[in-house]
Amino acid sequence: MNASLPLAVCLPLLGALATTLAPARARALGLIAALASSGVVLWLVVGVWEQGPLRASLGGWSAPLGIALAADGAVAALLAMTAMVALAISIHAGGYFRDPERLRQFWPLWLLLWAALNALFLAADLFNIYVGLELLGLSGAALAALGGGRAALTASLRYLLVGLLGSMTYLLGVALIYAAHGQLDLALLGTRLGPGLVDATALALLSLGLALKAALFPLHFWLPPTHANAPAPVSAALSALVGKVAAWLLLMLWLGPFAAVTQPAAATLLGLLGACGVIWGSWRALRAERLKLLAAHSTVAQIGYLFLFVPLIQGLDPGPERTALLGALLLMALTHGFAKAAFFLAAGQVQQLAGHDRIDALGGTAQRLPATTFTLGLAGVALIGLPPSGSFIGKWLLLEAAIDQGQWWWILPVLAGTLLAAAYVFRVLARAFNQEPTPLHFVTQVRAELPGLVLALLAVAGLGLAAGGLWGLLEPVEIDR
Amino acid sequence: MTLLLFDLVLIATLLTLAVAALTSVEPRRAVMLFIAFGLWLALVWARLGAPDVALAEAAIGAGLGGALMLAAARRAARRRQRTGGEG
Amino acid sequence: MSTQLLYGGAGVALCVLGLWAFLVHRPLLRKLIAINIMGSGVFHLLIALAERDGAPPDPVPHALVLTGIVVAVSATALALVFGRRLDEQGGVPEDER
Amino acid sequence: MNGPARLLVALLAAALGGLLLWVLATALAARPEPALAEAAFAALPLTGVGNPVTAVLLDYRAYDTLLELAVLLAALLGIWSLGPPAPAYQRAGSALRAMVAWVVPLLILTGGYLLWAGGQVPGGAFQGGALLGAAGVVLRLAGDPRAGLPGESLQRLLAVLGVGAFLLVGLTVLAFGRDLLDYPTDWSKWLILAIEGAATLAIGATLAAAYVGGRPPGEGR
Repeated sequence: MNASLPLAVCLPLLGALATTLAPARARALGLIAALASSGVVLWLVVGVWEQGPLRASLGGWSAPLGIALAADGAVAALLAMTAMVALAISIHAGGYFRDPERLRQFWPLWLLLWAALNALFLAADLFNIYVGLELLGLSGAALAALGGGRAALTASLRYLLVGLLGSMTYLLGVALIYAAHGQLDLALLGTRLGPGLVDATALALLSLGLALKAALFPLHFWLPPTHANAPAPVSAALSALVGKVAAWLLLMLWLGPFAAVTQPAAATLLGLLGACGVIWGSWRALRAERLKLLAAHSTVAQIGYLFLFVPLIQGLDPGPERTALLGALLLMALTHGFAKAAFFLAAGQVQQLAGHDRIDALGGTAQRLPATTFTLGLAGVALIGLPPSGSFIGKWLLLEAAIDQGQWWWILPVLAGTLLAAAYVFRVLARAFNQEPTPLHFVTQVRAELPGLVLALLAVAGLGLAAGGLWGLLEPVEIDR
Repeated sequence: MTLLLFDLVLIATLLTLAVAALTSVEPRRAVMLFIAFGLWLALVWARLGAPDVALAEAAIGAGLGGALMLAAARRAARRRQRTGGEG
Repeated sequence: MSTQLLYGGAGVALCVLGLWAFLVHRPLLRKLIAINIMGSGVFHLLIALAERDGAPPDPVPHALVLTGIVVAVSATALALVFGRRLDEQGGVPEDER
Repeated sequence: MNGPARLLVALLAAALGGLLLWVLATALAARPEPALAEAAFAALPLTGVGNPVTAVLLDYRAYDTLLELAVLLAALLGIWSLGPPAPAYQRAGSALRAMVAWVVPLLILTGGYLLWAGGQVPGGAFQGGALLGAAGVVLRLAGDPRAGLPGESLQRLLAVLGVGAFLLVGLTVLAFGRDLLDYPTDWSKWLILAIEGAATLAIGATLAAAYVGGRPPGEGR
């Protein structure tokens, strides 16, 4: 029993209550809650590091009757990334929202979203995931609408409806599983699930629901308008964290409890959808006219990469090879989390300064916002996957495994995606440096610019150089709960 | 046998109400049918030995959900009258 | 034919009907009715699964459905306010998808 | 959506329905007996409540219910963030007002009864809260723009009451080295009733506020 698991959900919730109750002091209370939540995640990561996978039952009831929370190395790493990105967003939001009322509305919803993220990463119960997804969807849609404006409202409403459709589809899958097995706990289900029509249909429904929420191609249509029209800190959270948690749940189900149900053909299909997402998302990002729209399309591509790993991992037995691939997958997810959050925060900065975020009219941005432009560049390096970023190592291991296993065709989307990413990143940077840069101050607005810069540095240097530590966390671990 | 017949009537009515609610174009009519559907659903759940859920569905699903939708339907109907087009 | 299959089948039918209506209808209100009926179908399936031929029914699905009903009405309320706000900003929002 | 596409969707939905029916029949044919029901009934005496559904909602799976109340709060905060409410209807005539005068107390009393009775017989926080919310709806229909809700700060307090009570109890037992929400057996019944009471008020206030559909007066001005 480790109290850090339930606390990782309860502290952001507590913060949400405090900021709801005292809106006038929302910022101070919110920052305290953000720091406390991050501290608890640090405690959790240390616990996993020292003791291996942790599990906490809730309410004094063990599974199958009660609900449990579980954290292995992968979950600990994802929670840590979430905490760092969320902390940066929390600090940035103070500088971004000029209207104090908007900030007051932002805080409680944002902390509820954070609680939902932690709850979903820690979830070990099929129905509990449903409730977490609804909390994620509702708070996410409400946050995305904070920008005001008709476009933001329309996109958020669509996001809400798509989310509802996704969670109902997911719940139908849960009902089928309960009909066949009378259980909801993932660890117990892992021992009972097997090949067969019922389990396969249930997995298909669960996956469909989660794929809608993760914006896996071709269910990504709702993502670009939502992410491009939300306020920048919210876009950062939606792109870096919200899509990630749905994708992670999907991957976790496939590689964990439902591993016995999945067939190579189904895994190949998932990989194929991922490949389509990589190419389509990157292509649309290259054609995008606005900075935030570019970033949103690039998220579709980055989610796609994660699914390329499924056909490669699916057939592997537990062992160093599987651990290495899981590590690579995780490294891609973490790098993208940091980089995309940094990119959106920087894009928001540009938008606020210039009054727009049209890429063609970015000329001179580097001159006026050197730190922000540097952030965009660093994040771009991570999105392309240049060394020493974490995604370079991730892609490298992916390519190696594809060749080793004779599934060389997975190389093609990776190469295409990388080239397209290089093209869209350089397109932005070329525009930003359009005029001769003569920076006066490197950082112009500390609170708003520094968080993004730190995240971008983490994506490029931190993860690339500290990948060894990540492996240490994963070493005794398999996705297994 | 009579019990099965009773079940079949319950289910047939439920499905009919659902289809009617889903296919009516006029907003207020659709919402009314949705409320009727919710209340009938509560009845069916009471038959299935779930009185707790039946109470909640009648009060929350059909009652409050219906009240919320009725307010929206009234607006939609007003707009339809104004514009004369389809809403 | 067992009670579970009979009522569970009705749940599946409601679910598919709701899904169909959600996909083909554009006005927000009709979409919300559709998604609510789809949800009711899933709930109905769960309630049917709880039925145990004479023995007292399984309370776990009942509790899950109670949770689901509250979640569904919360989402409906939020979506309706979104719709009203769009409405006030002019145009015919219900044609938006 | 045009004709052929509609037809395609309908056909696909029908095919999906057929597949799901077949799957359901297969699943039910191979029904495993150890469903959760037996375990839920066996553990009932330890929870201090007699209604098994209440036991699942507030004890075995109380964490789900905690998150669900958070969903309700998120919806309300979202509604508030979207701006002021639509204008209420005009004041009702005297006949309606007279009816409201006895319908509302009746709803509130019944809500309270459902909450109290929910420990043993069907009923509980959700049903009770829904009736409180319904009382709010009736009041707003009768012309009270605030649906009988108090001022802004009290409304905020009511909105967080459910999650707050859960967290208070949950974190307190956690501090004593137990699991989150693992009530001591002797206290279980009363702690559950206290949480349910808070949740009833929160659900009622939130549903009524959602019906009002906008931020409470006084905010941001």
